[in-house]
Amino acid sequence: MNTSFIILLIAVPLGAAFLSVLVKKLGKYFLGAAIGFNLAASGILAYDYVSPVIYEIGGFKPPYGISLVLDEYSLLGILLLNVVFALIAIMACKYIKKYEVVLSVALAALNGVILTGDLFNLFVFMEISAIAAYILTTMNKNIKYTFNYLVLGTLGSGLLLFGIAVIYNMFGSLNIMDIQNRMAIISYPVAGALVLPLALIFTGLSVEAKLLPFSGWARGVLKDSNSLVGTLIVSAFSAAVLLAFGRLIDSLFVMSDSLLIVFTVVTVGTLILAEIAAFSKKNLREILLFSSIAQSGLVVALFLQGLKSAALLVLINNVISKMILFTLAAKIGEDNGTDKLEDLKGVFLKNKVLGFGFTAAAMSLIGLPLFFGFIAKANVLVSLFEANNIWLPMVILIVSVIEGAYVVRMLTTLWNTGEEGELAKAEDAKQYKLTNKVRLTIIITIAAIAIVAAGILPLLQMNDWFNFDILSFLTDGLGGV
Amino acid sequence: MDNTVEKQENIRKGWDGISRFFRANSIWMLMYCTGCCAIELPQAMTSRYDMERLGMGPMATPRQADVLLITGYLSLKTLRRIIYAYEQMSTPKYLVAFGPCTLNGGIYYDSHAVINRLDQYLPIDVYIAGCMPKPEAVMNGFNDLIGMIKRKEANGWKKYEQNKDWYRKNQIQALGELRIKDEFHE
Amino acid sequence: MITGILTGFGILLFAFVWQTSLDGINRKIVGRFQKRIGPKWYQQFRDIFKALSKTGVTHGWVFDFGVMMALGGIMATVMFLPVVGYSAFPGMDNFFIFVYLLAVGMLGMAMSSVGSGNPLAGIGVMRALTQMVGYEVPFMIVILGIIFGHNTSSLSELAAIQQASGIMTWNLVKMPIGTVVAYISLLGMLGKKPFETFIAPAEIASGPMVEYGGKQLGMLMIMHEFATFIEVTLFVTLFLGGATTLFGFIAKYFVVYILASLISNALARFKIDQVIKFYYKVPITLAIVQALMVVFLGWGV
Amino acid sequence: MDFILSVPAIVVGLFAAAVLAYLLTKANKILGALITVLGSGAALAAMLMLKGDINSVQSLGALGFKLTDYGWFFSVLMLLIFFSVSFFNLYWMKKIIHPAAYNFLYLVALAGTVGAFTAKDFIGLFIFWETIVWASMFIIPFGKSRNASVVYYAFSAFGSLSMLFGILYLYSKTGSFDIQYVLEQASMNTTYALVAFITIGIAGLVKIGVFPFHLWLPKAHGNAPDTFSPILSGGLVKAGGFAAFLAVIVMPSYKVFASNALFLGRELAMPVPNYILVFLGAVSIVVGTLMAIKSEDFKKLIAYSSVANGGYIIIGIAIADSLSVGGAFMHMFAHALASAAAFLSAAAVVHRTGTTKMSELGGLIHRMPLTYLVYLIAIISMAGIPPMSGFISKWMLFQSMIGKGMVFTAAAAFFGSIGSFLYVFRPLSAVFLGQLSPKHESVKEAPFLMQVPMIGLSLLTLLFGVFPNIVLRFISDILKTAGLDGLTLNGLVISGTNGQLNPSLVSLIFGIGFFIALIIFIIHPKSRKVDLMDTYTASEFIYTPELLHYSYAFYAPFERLYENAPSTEKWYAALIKKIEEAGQLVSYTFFNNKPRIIVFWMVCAVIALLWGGSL
Repeated sequence: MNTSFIILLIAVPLGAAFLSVLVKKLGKYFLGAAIGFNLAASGILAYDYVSPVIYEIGGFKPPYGISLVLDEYSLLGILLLNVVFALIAIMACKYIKKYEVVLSVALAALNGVILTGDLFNLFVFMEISAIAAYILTTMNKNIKYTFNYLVLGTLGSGLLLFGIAVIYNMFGSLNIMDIQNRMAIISYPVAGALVLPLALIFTGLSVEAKLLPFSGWARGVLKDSNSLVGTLIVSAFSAAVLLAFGRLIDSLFVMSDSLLIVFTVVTVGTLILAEIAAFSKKNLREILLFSSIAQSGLVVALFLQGLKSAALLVLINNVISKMILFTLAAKIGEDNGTDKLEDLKGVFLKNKVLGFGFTAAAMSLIGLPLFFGFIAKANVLVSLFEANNIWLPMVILIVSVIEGAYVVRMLTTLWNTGEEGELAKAEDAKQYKLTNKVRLTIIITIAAIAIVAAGILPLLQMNDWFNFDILSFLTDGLGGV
Repeated sequence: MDNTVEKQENIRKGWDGISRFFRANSIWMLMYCTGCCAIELPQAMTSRYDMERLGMGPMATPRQADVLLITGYLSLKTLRRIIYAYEQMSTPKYLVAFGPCTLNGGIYYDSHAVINRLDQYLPIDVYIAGCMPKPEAVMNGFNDLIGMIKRKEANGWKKYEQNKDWYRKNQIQALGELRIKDEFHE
Repeated sequence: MITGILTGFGILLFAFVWQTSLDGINRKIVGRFQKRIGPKWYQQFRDIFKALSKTGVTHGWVFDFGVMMALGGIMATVMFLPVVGYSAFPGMDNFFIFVYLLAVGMLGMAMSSVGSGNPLAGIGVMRALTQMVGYEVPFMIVILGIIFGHNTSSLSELAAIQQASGIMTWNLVKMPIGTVVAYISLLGMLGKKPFETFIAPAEIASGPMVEYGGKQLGMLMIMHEFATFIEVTLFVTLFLGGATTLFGFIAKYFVVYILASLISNALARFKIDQVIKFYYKVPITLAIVQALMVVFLGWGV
Repeated sequence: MDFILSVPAIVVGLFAAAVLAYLLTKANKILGALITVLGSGAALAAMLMLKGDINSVQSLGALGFKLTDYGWFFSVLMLLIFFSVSFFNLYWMKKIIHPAAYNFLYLVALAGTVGAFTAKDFIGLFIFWETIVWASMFIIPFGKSRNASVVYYAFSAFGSLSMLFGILYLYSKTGSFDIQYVLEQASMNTTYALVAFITIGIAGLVKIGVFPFHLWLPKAHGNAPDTFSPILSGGLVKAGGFAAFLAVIVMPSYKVFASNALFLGRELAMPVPNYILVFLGAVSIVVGTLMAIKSEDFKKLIAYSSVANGGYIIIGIAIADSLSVGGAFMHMFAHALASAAAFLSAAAVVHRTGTTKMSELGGLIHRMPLTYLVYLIAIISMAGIPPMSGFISKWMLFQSMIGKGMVFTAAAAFFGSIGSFLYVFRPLSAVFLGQLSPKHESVKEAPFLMQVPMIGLSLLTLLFGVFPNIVLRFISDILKTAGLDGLTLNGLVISGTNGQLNPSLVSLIFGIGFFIALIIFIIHPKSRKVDLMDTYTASEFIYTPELLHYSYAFYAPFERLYENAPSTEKWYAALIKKIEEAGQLVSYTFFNNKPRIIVFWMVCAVIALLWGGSL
């Protein structure tokens, strides 16, 4: 395996960004090439993957150099990220103009966030991606919200940096693996000492991961965002940040019981409150952004419980389905000037294929059987039960009733016409606009079919589909191709 | 052929005989208390004269009743309803008229709103005289009706059916045609 | 089977003759109470046959069909009744058959009368059904106590159990509260005042009966006699120990029926919501008390 | 065992037929609807042929199928209902906004139903169970209300997710999903048994619509497309009975929780958990009855009656002796047929008149006599009057209740039973009898293919009312395999705890009685036919049939007695309002676009984190 692909995943988009700055007219192509390369490279990496690889930049051994880690976890991450990024870029290419540089930088930074094995490096990549996100949100034409995002994001990264600094002070290293090793041989109780840095890192990451109460920026930025910015933030950015979050929790978070409880309260509180908030909303994008916040809470909660595989399944489900849902929601909102649910009755009557995609994604989101979401949900619950955790499944199930209610409300309204108490009739449908449907249709169809296939095939193929480890599946299933 | 017809006729006659016995002794009244004569009916019904011993009793609707009692003068507006009620009754049905008002208009003979001769519009089996008739007279009238039923003489309803056109003509002459049909206009 | 059906016919005939005569006698007695002479004792026969001989009206097929269903259902119910030890189908005289087979007749009559298209009939049926909810529930709760206590729901067996040692084993003595409740319910079943709301001749022109004349009316009168017979016989069998002799049966039946009639003549009519309120305040409470006494304390078993 | 004729083949075939129906409907709507008829008919035939294969085990991928006898019973019942209703689809294609999707989902729901009843594993049961939910969740909004679907989904999800919780909990404890094995293991441990009982029990209660989960029935049944309401009420609701049966009888809860607790010196007739089910059943009988009496809408009324009937079923299962469970099964059977027939006749009325509001209808018997007869037979069965099958089940249930001396439950059941006369009579009177409105003067009888299933269901109701032992024998076998005593059946006679019943004899005598009445009718003088408007009006002249039709607020005096009673509907509405308000609160508190406030919250949170973490 050619390990240089690992660094190229970051370097090529970065290079594309520089080139785009130089030759503005060709920026589109550079971006396209970078995305294409990243897709191909991650494909090759997955194809050739045998065992974890640590790529040392410049040949400096850790902890002295910067290292990139390619294990199953980050492999899954880059696959997911690059695919999603590519799909979003293709679907929303009309907004790319003038933002090629930013997008290239974002792609590089997000890949870096997933791959990096170094705390400070993580901070850098996070910061770059966040800056890219700030710039992207200016597309919404509402600077106030971007400013809001900027303030909070900066505060968050400040806290993150502070936390990393404390860690460095304690262990004298920034390399995650190295810190792990040093933790093992330390003489005083680690958990007690780590409260401050962990709380700071948690807070810092929570801002980007959209956990309550640190995600005040999300509503303003996302509720009017277009299908490029919004979708990128709720799926690609969110995926990368959550993956980084997961990696840190997995390797660095040696928590005392009380700290674990506090973190869990924050994440589960996010899950509950955000779902309730989503339930109370009447606009498509607002519903989806709150749903996205809630799912982030769930994913982090699962990471905190140590259920990496289940968390990853939820993450994948959320990223893919949110990509479809948010793209369509934003698209409908842009083309019709409103994304208010009651103004969009029967919008899918004339756009059946898109409707099916939306429906499949929505049903996967709420975890109905025969869709991928169910596999994820079943895995989550099984692993929680196997960890002897009763109350979290209860919360998840009760919350998913609320989630189901608003998703079903969305679906029934978008598919059917008619006032309450009147028969749904096809003639009553308003004339809705949906432009540039072809690319959208193809991609969403493929994604929807993937969701359905991933929901049905395991039922037929795997005897322990409710209990499977996605990471080892990746090596056994894909690596062994 | 003739034989069977005759047989059926005989059966009908025999049946008629039995029915008449029942009909004569079970007369249900529909009281249309149009005028003052109605005041005499309670006495006839209650303990002093006890109409029930003749098998008579009050009934709520024309469908159930055998005899329609018209107790006094009839204004044109009431006549319409009397006719409606009479036509709703099940056959055989009888009609008993009280007092002179139903015979010739009585003291209202010159009123523009009251009809003078009821038998122009409906067939009357028994008239009961008196203004108002005393309870004895009422009871007597009912006894007469029972006797008539037994003797097959109470045939007013048949007469009405046979001469319906004539009755209808008189009714329309008195009441006029209807033009507006809804619940507020007749 | 054939003998059973023939016995059933015999019971049918007896029921008709006895109840219709008693109705005439009842009218006579009521007349005497009101200082009148009253009609002949066979006046009710005359009324029924007169009605049958008349030419009435019909409002369509359901109007006739409902009447036939009503009379047929009620007659079928009578044929299951055990009377003076005679039972057409021994062992099959289950209490619930009477409750629900009776309902066929009631449904038929309700259907037919509403089928006439007269709103007064609709109101009458509404009141009849509402009243039924009132009286049936306390009655059935009392019966529950009896069936639970004696562990059988067969009427003839219940009668036999009560006949074991004279008057002391009657349910009247053993379950006095239940008997009172059942009697109040019986008043409602028979449509006697104060529970006469669904007929109310002066108010809704005899309610369900409003459109009937001629043979339909006659058939419904027969049905009414049969229904009365069933209800009173049920009471006699369940609470007064049934009867082993014809005379005993007639005597008990006479007392129960005439008493109901006299109560009726002394009282005024309830409004329909008052009927329900009454039944769901006093009788139902008493009925539950009685049933609890039987079930939990074993009193009256 | 060949795969061609097996349960997985039926399920797969139905899914394939669903796809086929979707594609064909795109080409020709009628053709697609025909596929639903053929698909469900073929599945019914196949399932009937599989009777000999009971207890066979097959698998489809990771999903196992086991054809238990009760699973067969439920499957056949469902297939029968789906097959009967599918004829109506032919006429509804133009009225439904997404005909292709409708046909597709119709068959998917059917496949889900069959799959759920024949699943060997709990997880398969859950998958198919949820498949039914989402299939029907998309069909319901094609009707009159979008909100109804949300209500339906929320309730169903609550039930099914509760079941999922139980399934996975038990999986983590026993390491298996196999229904038999898991329930066996659960029955040996009171905690596991309690979890299984509560979670699966809640799934059953929600599905069957027992108080306090009954709200979705009137919403969903009342507003679903007219062809789907019979499916919901006649068919899918009975899945709740299946779940309750699993929890109470298969597990069996009545043995696990058995205790010698005394109440007023008398030993309890059943364990306390079962009593809770009985209590809920009794409450739902009363609530369903009262609400049905109050309803102004034809379909809503039948839906509320399903709530009441669900109460009987739950009570029957919870009492858990052979007579009551047999009665519950018979009641499911009878009520499925009857309520499907009633909803079908409602659909026929809608097809011809376009409304379900009872006050706008009337006198349709003169235009749709057959529909009327179908409805009549259905309500006779629903009210539990002989000679229809509903009587048999009610008789068995009453026998059992009285035998156990359950005073209050029986009082509720009696109330529901008598109250059912009230509410079933109301559509009869308001829709079919009474005055014919002039705007329905030209209404015709339902078309032939709609008559076929209606007549079929009515005849079955009558057949199993006269000869119930055909079904009861099979039910008796089910009870025996479930570890209860069989029913005492002797020829045509059913024996209960305190009496016996010969339905055939009752029907015969009723026939004889009717025959005598007919003779009396014929030999007397012929009546004069008069117009409907020629009625007694105290001799007043009225020319507007609508004014002579008594249908609005039919039981007004009775309704007034409980109009101020507490309402579950209002409670749920308030609950939803509160959740929405909480959501708005979250939204305004944390997402208000004022950086200073959010920074304040962040600082608070960090302090809280540090403080909490350092405890």
